[in-house]
Amino acid sequence: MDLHGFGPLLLEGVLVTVEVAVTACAVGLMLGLAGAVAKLSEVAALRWLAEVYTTLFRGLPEFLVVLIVYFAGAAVLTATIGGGTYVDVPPFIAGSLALATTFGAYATEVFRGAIQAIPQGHVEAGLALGLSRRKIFWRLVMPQVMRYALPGLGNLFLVLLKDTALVSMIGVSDLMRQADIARGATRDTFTFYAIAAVMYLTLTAITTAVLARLEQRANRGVRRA
Amino acid sequence: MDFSVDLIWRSLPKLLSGAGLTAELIALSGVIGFCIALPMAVARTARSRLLRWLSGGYIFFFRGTPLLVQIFLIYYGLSGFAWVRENELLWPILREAYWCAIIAFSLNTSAYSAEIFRGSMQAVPVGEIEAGRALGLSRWQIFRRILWPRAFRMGLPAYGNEIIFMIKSSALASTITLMDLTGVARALVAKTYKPVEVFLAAGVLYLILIYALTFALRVIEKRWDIRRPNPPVRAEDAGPA
Amino acid sequence: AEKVRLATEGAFPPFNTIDSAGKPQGFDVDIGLALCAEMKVECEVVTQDWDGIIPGLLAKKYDAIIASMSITPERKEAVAFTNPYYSNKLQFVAPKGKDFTLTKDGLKGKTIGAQRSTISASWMEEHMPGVEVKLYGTQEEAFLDLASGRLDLVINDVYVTYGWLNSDAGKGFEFKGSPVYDDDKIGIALRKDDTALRDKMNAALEAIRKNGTYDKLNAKYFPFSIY
Amino acid sequence: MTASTPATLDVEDIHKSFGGLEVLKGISLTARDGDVISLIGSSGSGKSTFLRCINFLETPDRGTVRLSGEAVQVKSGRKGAAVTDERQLQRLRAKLGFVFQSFNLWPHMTILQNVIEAPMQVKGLSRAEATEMAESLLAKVGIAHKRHEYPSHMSGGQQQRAAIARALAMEPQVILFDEPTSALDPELVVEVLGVMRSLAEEGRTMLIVTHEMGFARDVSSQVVFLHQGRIEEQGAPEQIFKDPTSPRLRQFLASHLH
Amino acid sequence: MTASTPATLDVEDIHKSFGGLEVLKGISLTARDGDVISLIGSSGSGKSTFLRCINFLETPDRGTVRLSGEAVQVKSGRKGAAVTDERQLQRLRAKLGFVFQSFNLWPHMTILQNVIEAPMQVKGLSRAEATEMAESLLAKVGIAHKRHEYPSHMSGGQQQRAAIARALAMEPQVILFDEPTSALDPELVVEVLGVMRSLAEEGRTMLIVTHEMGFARDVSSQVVFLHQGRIEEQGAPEQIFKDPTSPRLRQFLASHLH
Ligand SMILES: Nc1ncnc2c1ncn2[C@@H]1O[C@H](COP(=O)(O)OP(=O)(O)OP(=O)(O)O)[C@@H](O)[C@H]1O
Ligand SMILES: Nc1ncnc2c1ncn2[C@@H]1O[C@H](COP(=O)(O)OP(=O)(O)OP(=O)(O)O)[C@@H](O)[C@H]1O
Ligand SMILES: [Mg+2]
Ligand SMILES: [Mg+2]
Repeated sequence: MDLHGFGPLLLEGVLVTVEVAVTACAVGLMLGLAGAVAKLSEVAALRWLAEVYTTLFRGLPEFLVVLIVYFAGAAVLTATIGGGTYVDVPPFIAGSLALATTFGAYATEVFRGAIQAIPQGHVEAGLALGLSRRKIFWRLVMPQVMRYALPGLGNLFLVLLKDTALVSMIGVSDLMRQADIARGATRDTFTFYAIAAVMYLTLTAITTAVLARLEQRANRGVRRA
Repeated sequence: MDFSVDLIWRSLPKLLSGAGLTAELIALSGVIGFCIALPMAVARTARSRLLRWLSGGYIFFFRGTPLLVQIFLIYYGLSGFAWVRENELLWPILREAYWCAIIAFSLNTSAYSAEIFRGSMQAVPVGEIEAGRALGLSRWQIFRRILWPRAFRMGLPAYGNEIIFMIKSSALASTITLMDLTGVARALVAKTYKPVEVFLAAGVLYLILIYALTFALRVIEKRWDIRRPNPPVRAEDAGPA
Repeated sequence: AEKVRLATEGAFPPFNTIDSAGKPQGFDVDIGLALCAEMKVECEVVTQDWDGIIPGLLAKKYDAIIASMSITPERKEAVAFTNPYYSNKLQFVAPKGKDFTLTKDGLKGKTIGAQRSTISASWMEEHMPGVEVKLYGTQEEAFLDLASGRLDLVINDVYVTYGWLNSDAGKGFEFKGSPVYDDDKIGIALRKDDTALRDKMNAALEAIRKNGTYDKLNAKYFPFSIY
Repeated sequence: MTASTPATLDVEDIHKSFGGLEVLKGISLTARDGDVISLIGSSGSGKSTFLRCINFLETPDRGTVRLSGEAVQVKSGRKGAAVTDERQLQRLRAKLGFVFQSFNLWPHMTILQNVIEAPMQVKGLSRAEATEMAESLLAKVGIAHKRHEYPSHMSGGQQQRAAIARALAMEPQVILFDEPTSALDPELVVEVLGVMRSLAEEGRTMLIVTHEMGFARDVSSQVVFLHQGRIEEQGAPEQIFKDPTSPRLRQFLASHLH
Repeated sequence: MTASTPATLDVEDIHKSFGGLEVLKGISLTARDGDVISLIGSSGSGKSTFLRCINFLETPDRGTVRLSGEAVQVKSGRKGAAVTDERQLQRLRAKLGFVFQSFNLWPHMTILQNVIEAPMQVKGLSRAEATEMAESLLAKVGIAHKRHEYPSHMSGGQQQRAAIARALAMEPQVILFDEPTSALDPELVVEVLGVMRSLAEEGRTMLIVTHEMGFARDVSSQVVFLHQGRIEEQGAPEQIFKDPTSPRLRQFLASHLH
């Protein structure tokens, strides 16, 4: 296939796509965990905050979130922490952050469900042995949370991987934008979108395989039905 | 940048007309997608390996690539082929951005829905199916009267989520010239250079659209909740829509 | 000195494109870099989607837009412009052999393509209300749809169309009628409060006009003057 | 139970393996009109599998099942045995009631809808006819007042009685019961056994897998003891319970009678 | 068990309600070093709730729990009673072993990891020290060879023995057992009762909720009969089982001894 020399550019795009996805996922996992803890907290204000967060970001198109974070992010930052000087949010950061925010909203629900799925008896056994609540959370609950949450998080990551295409709108040179550029320069529309599709499929397949491995690890010690 | 609340109010009427198109796109592709998803889900569990393989490939492709790529492939990609443009059956449909969006959305949502329905069909306890067999019901009767109604109810929450995802991704229709909610919003930004205000207003409309749907789904789920005490409706009209 | 960031779109050949190494190229970019050299400041060229290019400037994502942007009264409300660095006309383009009456009534029932947020789009809205206009994110996409037959005509900057007509894809198409608008001045957009940069750029533009740099760049892309 | 009564259900030499495990090693059984046959045996002896082979919820590897003289056609294929005529099988199944251990009522239908479903779909009864019959059957098993409830709102015993009504609605020639009370709490067992007892007294032909030895002794005309996929002993309840021949049966009874 | 031994565990006037339901209506109990006290009573009488109140898995509404003289501090708040000093509670819990009906082993850890977790995290033992102790305890309950298995790969009886080892690893002053055998198959009950019997013989202080009357009779130094949230009768096992005073207890024993 004739790529008119755009092959390396596309591969670079794949790399950026993966970078965006991984960054957004890492930040989103933290947001999700914090959200879940807030939702299960005894403090009403925290519960309320988490509820507003998930309600809002599960209902807004990712597309709009990306644009709003990109345009409003710098203004908000400048006004709050800039102290007069301009604070920029680079497209990569804005895009990853926007996707992370959405990811986090969904991950909140996944984590909440997973935490609640852990039998109360496991916590009580820890209490009965004199373990502190913090230790119980990190050593007994969290390792099991991953087991319950992984399938849900895996799905979210697959969705995220494809949503990275949206950051091309704010000038991040991800796979989608590189395909767009190549298409524009060569006027060979079908070829470049088809290649992009194949590359996304490859990423999806790799992710699926990695997830299967992770699930296997998380399920060590658990008999499968 | 100063924030203009006034602009939000002034944009609303135009945005509302865009929201109408968004709703239309979702409704139509929702129905078509559902009609494709059902046989796909059945094919995924079919005895024939070929059927399983074909439907598996279909689902893998549409779940594994971004909707944006699918839209561009269908809209700009296909129109690049002369034989498509010369085909008297295809071209009248494919030349319209509207239909391209419908096709892309339908295929996309059908793949996701098929996976949901496959999962819920496999979750129906086998004993309920065997009870049907033991009474002499045919395979088709069992599917129509027991397996599918049970699976649909079980899959409804997940299917509802899928429709919500679809509403959100329908924003991509604007990339192929359609003046849906996002399309109108982008046109307004092009005039006012105030993306934050306009997109926020659009965001609110999306939220309203999605929460209206969520509410409707809750009502349906409640109506079909098999644990409720006394049915307010006779259950024979509680079959799938 | 401080780094000046120039934004361009990258989907508007030959004025701005991105090459296979991912670098911005084209007349706009060359002029921008020449100005920077003249001003003796370090420059960086970034690319940005057309839809967000003015909001991005206002949000201080970069300091100047050099992306074949027409100087219009509406834009002047939002941004400031340098003196024009080239002039442009708008003209319709359509398949060879098809004839159109290029008036409001003559175009009823036809579909015209234009890039969103461009002077072409606003010219259509102002002078031909009621004619169906489809708006595209990039000029490329409008040409694609003209080629596929979804559009009857495209209205666009003449030089860009000229470039497209000379490419493989543009074979079979031609300009229709005479330019509908010929007082399209193209300038560099800046934030309104950034007067210092504007004055420096105007001076630099003056200088490269005089020292022949401009003409050299012009000749690199067009066999005629576009100033 | 005299020899002159025609054989209603005639099962001959049923074999069935799962993977390498031979679960049924050739079982034959004849039920005449009005017979109540209890199948007993320890867990894993193949009782359920045998019952499921009779109405082809499992396809037997070998053997014939004949109902009123008509045999189900089976051909052996590469992937094991398969039924040749799906319609004939449906017809036969309609005449063989089956009551499951776990009821298997359809949770999305009310009790009444559960009962009228098969008569309407299979026999083509009108809704009115089916409803009339269903209501009298539900009254018979004592849950007529629950007919518009969903199964999940009823106790296990009520659900099992509904399942029996559902089977009866097809007017089956033979009813097969697979441990119909073993998923029930002890108090609820009584109600279901009561219903089954009255069916036996009506002269219904029944085949019952059960662990309720007292019930088997009282109700059956014949008791069959299965052991490791074979019939180890078989006879009248008096003989089986009072005077078992096989040491296996004796051991089994010792652990099941207290 | 003489009066001169200091009270190891001293529970006084425990009250507990759930919503409107008063489950415990003032229960007091004293266990001295080496006592083995069995709690019996019908389902719902509050046995589990009482045990859970002792180590504050449920916070009692009223009453004190004293271990070696130290009492858990409780204050009554708007939302019911609450423990004031979380750390003090942890310290007390570490001295009170608890064995659950459903084992509650942590499924993501091997048996050995389950046992060394609390000694390392709470007592600050090194891994080597904890492992050494754990291995001898696992040997004692007879599952040393399973130490690197995950709980899900073991039988219920083995899991419960691991749970007992986990509790012992904290060297508790008193061990509380809540029906430790009732989730087990009959064959597996024996192994767990065997382990508990040997603990009793070692002189461990134990509080056991159980339905195994034979075991209670053999092992206990004292039997407590709970009825509707109150202690109905209490005494030496000979007296309780041979010569019950309360008609409630007599009725209860009649249905539980065969
Ligand atoms: N679908 C199957 N696949 C593989 N093995 C099976 C299957 N069904 C039953 N078996 C095996 O066949 C043997 C007999 O099972 P069956 O259920 O018939 O016993 P049973 O006599 O009904 O026992 P129970 O009293 O426990 O119900 C068992 O060893 C069982 O594990
Ligand atoms: N967390 C709770 N919320 C509400 N009610 C409860 C709770 N825990 C126990 N109960 C109620 O308190 C009563 C006593 O329960 P408890 O578990 O202590 O009984 P038990 O003697 O252990 O019975 P069993 O022998 O069945 O285990 C029961 O009526 C039970 O329903
Ligand atoms: Mg069985
Ligand atoms: Mg209890």
